[in-house]
Amino acid sequence: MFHQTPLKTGAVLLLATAAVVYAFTTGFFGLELLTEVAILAIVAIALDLVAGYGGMVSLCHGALYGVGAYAFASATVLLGWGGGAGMAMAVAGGGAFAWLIGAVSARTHGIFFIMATLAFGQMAYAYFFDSPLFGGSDGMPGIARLDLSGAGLDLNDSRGYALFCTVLALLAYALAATLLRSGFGRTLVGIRANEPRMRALGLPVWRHKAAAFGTSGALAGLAGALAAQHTMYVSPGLLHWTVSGELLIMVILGGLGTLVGAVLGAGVLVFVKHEVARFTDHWHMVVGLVLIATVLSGGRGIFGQIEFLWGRRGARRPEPAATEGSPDHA
Amino acid sequence: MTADASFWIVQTLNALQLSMLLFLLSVGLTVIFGLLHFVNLAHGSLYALGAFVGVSASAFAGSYWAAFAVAPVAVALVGIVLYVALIRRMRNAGPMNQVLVTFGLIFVFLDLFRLGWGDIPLGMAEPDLFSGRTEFLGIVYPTYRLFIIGLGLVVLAALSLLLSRTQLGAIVRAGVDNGDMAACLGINVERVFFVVFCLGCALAGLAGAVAAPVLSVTTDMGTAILIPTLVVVVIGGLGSLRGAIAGSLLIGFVQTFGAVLAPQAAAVAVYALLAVVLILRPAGLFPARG
Amino acid sequence: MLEVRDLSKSFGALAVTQRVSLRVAPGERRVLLGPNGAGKTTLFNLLVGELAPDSGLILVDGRDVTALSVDARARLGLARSYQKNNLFAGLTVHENLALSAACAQGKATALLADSHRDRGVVATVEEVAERVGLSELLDASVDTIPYGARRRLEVGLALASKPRILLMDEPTSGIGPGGINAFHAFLHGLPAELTILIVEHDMDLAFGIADRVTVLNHGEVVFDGPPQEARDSALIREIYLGSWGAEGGGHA
Amino acid sequence: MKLSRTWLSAAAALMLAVPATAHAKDYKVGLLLPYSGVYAALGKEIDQGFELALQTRLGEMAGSKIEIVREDTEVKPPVGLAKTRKLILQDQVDVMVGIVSSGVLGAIRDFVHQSGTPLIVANAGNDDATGARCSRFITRVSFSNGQVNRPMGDWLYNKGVRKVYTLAPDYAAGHQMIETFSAAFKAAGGTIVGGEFTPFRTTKDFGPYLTKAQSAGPDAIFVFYAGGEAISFVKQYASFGVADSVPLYGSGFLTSPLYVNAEGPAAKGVVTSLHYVPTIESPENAAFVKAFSAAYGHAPSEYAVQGYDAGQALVEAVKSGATDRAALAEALGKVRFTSPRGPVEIDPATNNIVQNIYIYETVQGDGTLTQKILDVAKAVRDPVSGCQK
Repeated sequence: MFHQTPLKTGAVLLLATAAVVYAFTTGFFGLELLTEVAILAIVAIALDLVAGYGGMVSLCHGALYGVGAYAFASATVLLGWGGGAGMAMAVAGGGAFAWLIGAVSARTHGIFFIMATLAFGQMAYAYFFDSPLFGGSDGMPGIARLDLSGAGLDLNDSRGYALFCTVLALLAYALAATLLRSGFGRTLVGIRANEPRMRALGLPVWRHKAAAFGTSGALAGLAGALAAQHTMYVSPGLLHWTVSGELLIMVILGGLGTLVGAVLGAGVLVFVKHEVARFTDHWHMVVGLVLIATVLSGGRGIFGQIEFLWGRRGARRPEPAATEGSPDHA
Repeated sequence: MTADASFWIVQTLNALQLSMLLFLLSVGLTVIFGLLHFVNLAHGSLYALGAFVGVSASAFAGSYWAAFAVAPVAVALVGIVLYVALIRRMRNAGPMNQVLVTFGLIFVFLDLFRLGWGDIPLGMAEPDLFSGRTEFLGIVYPTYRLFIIGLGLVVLAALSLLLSRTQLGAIVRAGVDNGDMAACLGINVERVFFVVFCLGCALAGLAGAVAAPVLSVTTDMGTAILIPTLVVVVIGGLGSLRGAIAGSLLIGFVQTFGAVLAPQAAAVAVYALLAVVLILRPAGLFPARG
Repeated sequence: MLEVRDLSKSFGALAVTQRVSLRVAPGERRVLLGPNGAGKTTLFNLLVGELAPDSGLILVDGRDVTALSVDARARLGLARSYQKNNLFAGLTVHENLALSAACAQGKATALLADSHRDRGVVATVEEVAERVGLSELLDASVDTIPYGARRRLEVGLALASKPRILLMDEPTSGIGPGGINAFHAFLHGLPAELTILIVEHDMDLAFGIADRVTVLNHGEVVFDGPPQEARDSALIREIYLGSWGAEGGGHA
Repeated sequence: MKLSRTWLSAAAALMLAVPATAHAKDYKVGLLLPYSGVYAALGKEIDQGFELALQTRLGEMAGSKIEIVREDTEVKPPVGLAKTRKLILQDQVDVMVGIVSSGVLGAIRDFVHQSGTPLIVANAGNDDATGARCSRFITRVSFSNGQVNRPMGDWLYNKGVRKVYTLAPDYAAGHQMIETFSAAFKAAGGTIVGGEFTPFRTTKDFGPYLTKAQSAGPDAIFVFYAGGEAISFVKQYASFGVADSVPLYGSGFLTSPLYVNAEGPAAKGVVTSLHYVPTIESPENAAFVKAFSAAYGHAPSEYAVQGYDAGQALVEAVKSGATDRAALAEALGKVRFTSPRGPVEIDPATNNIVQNIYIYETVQGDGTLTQKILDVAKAVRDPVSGCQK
């Protein structure tokens, strides 16, 4: 069950402070990385919401993210809408697509759910890859960023945009935390722990799962809109399953079912990758070895391990291990 | 236009050839899934390893058959190392951790291939014995492709015999049906797992060596084949030989005839099929356990 | 209240429920008896919708619910506890009960309010915990509490959804004589208007609590009547002693 | 390769060259290539060619130092754009060189254009990059997808081929290459009897397509495939025996010297067109092949020459006296020099290269396969399709 523990609050505040300090001290490339981390953190939070708390491990969040990016691009470039309407479109698009996937896949579990989401994600990828309307494999250029000059913000400035994305990531965290503390979130955890029992208690489980997946997709769609504005360009590569795979790595690396871990995982993966890439072209191997080491060292992920150690200090009862719960057959 | 009977016979053979390649890969994956409850995403990388080792072996010995012999053995050896170092202790670590570790392995293998064999795609010659084409039923067909079909059928027959007639097979079947029960019967489950894992790896290596003369050998071939193989396994149902062959045939035929009849939809067809199967049969067509 | 007409279910050649008809009045305490394999749990599964019957009807308050899903029937006030503990692993007792209570009180989908701190939910959780004797263990994880406590929580989960019809599948299995006495008291403490169906092996307990007894054998209703009659029935004695006598009518 | 910074100094060469002016301008070059991912081999070739050109012609730059900052695109458009921003904003490079994938080029085009940084494209062939989406800051020294294939239309018709079946991967480059060829072939009087676009980088088995192509009864098959797909395609084409009845033609990447030996005997007799083959007979090419082979241990491919000419174009622009970004962009749009691939110049109307296209056959050489040039289309220039600089 999710608890916004003092440890979590502290970690979030620390991360937010670090992001702001970094934004004012780093160079242009650092700002690119920060923006990337903030955007990926939103998708990772979205993924942790369903995978870590709902037990729905998805391999289509890259596709949801991509759908959001394309929705923003189509709304602003093809339809000529404003940035705000574009963002709304991205949230709606990601949410609607995810709701559909969730509704259809709700009956499947475990590896079958993973594969069902993979199938839908890859279908979306193939669609955008082949669609002349959206530029096919070349993607869509010419995307403008949201105009917040009225509020005194210049998003075309790298620092302004990085901070904007950081704030949205923070809001995404707050939203996810609120949702997980609500009845909706409690029930979601109940479904993960024992889906048949939840049904026997009168919950229309598929509807709840679809709603949760849709919410997650809406968040992913928001991140997609930010990504589209960040690069001012969208391409089908965003939807590819390997993007979903990397998102899953972030969440697990940071600590599945800890929410803060998703943010941490996004940051660690992006920065490790870039740091390693400065020294070798073979950064894949380093990332791979880091992943293996993470699992061998307990499998809780970074923040999961921190919470575990914190809990062992006797301050609090530790969170239940972030593995799939199974019905009690004692 | 000569889209007559011979055209469809050739396309059917194409579909069978693709099915058999998929079968060689997916059967190992599905049995490891079913028996060890282990999600090995690096299975595709083992296939790529088989292809790379095959290229080197055949270049070194000057004969295709060196690849055919060496690749399965080499990949099985790597499988032993993986099993002892990782898989054994990951078996009870939950699917998420397994996914993460084997994802990490994919990355490691990717760069090992780059370091060992470079970035440029490689090729491998067909064996002289099966080069050229064979004429039958009024059609002409590449002999090597017939060899692949034959090999797939031989492996299928051997595995079904192994499963139905031998003690090992009985244990494996019992283990897939109910792992706890097999353990209760005092069977050394650990050793059976080990043998099955190595056999699965050897088959992946064999598939790599067999596919190399038809395809190009590239560093990303393992990741590229992973998804179709997973699709086969999931459509067929985890852990069943019947599921693996049914899934392979289904995907092989859908992909081939999709390419012929509706090329624009070919890219989506396999995923659409997967989605439909999962909606109608959430545990695949032939799930091994109730 | 709850009515079953000609309900049948087979698995292949094995008929597990054969033309079963029942009629349970509001507030009635009905005990289902029968040897192992008589089809009692199957009947429960059919009643709550976890299995679909081959034929026959199930009515709640005169309304045909045969085609309704598990959750839809639960929302009509049908709740069950399981023969094997079926709890929310990894969560606390409070969280377990709150999940059930929130579901019944329409708080399960609240987007902002924490359902587990909701006043109505907390009141139900505390009341149910009191009834099943878990007040001291509310903050303990269900993975760490003793078996007997888990068994009581199993019933508590069903009860927390404030059902109108409560189906309990061997609630006393494995909890020893002390537990059985406590269960007896618990049952007497339940609201009189609650309709209850219990699958029970302990004959003494069964006859002690039942308003009426239904005996199943090989999927068929072989007896339906007041407990005194059941006690005197030669047929029941034969069935029970035939298959259960050797084990002393006990519970595993 | 480690993504290092390289300083190339003319100090040693200075003794022989003209005395330097007091304040020779130093240049910073951002080399943006895939060093990992599927196109890593291409990135490496271009990098090597580029460095060779600078080393060879360093003495001509009047004491200027060139600093190279390398960045890896990973063949991902968002990564490419982030790295572009870094090179332009943070490293403040004077000029950018590289770009293998058209997807990455599409992603960075607007930013490069708005920032006014000159970019020398050393591979990405998307027609639009020097067409509707051209920029006065973007100069392409490699090729355009249309340019490489257009001459084959006439040439095939003149060889007596009347009916052609086409195959290519289903993505932008595949479509552009095939559409340009088809238009030229039809304009010459030929007929396209059919064609298919195969799923990009997921097609492993070309059997179904080859069988279908054969049954359409064409005189020839014209295809575009590159890299691993090219190897698979050529080998499967040979194994089906299609070669006996229907000859194979295509875009020259199909039998690129980079991987033609992986195709083996199956590639023999395949005729394709490309802007460079190592067997071009000219003093420039002889010197280039010799120097490249000596430096890197293998013969150069078309990708190496693209990198080499990107370096040459840069040297020419520097020699013209351009010092800032705008002047460099201006100068790059006008360069002309003799490349290993023959005389080349930049078309001021589009900023695309004007070059010879070689129609060659892959034949057996001493131990390895080699390229026999059959014909040359001189100074092939792209039409100005929608480019307003």
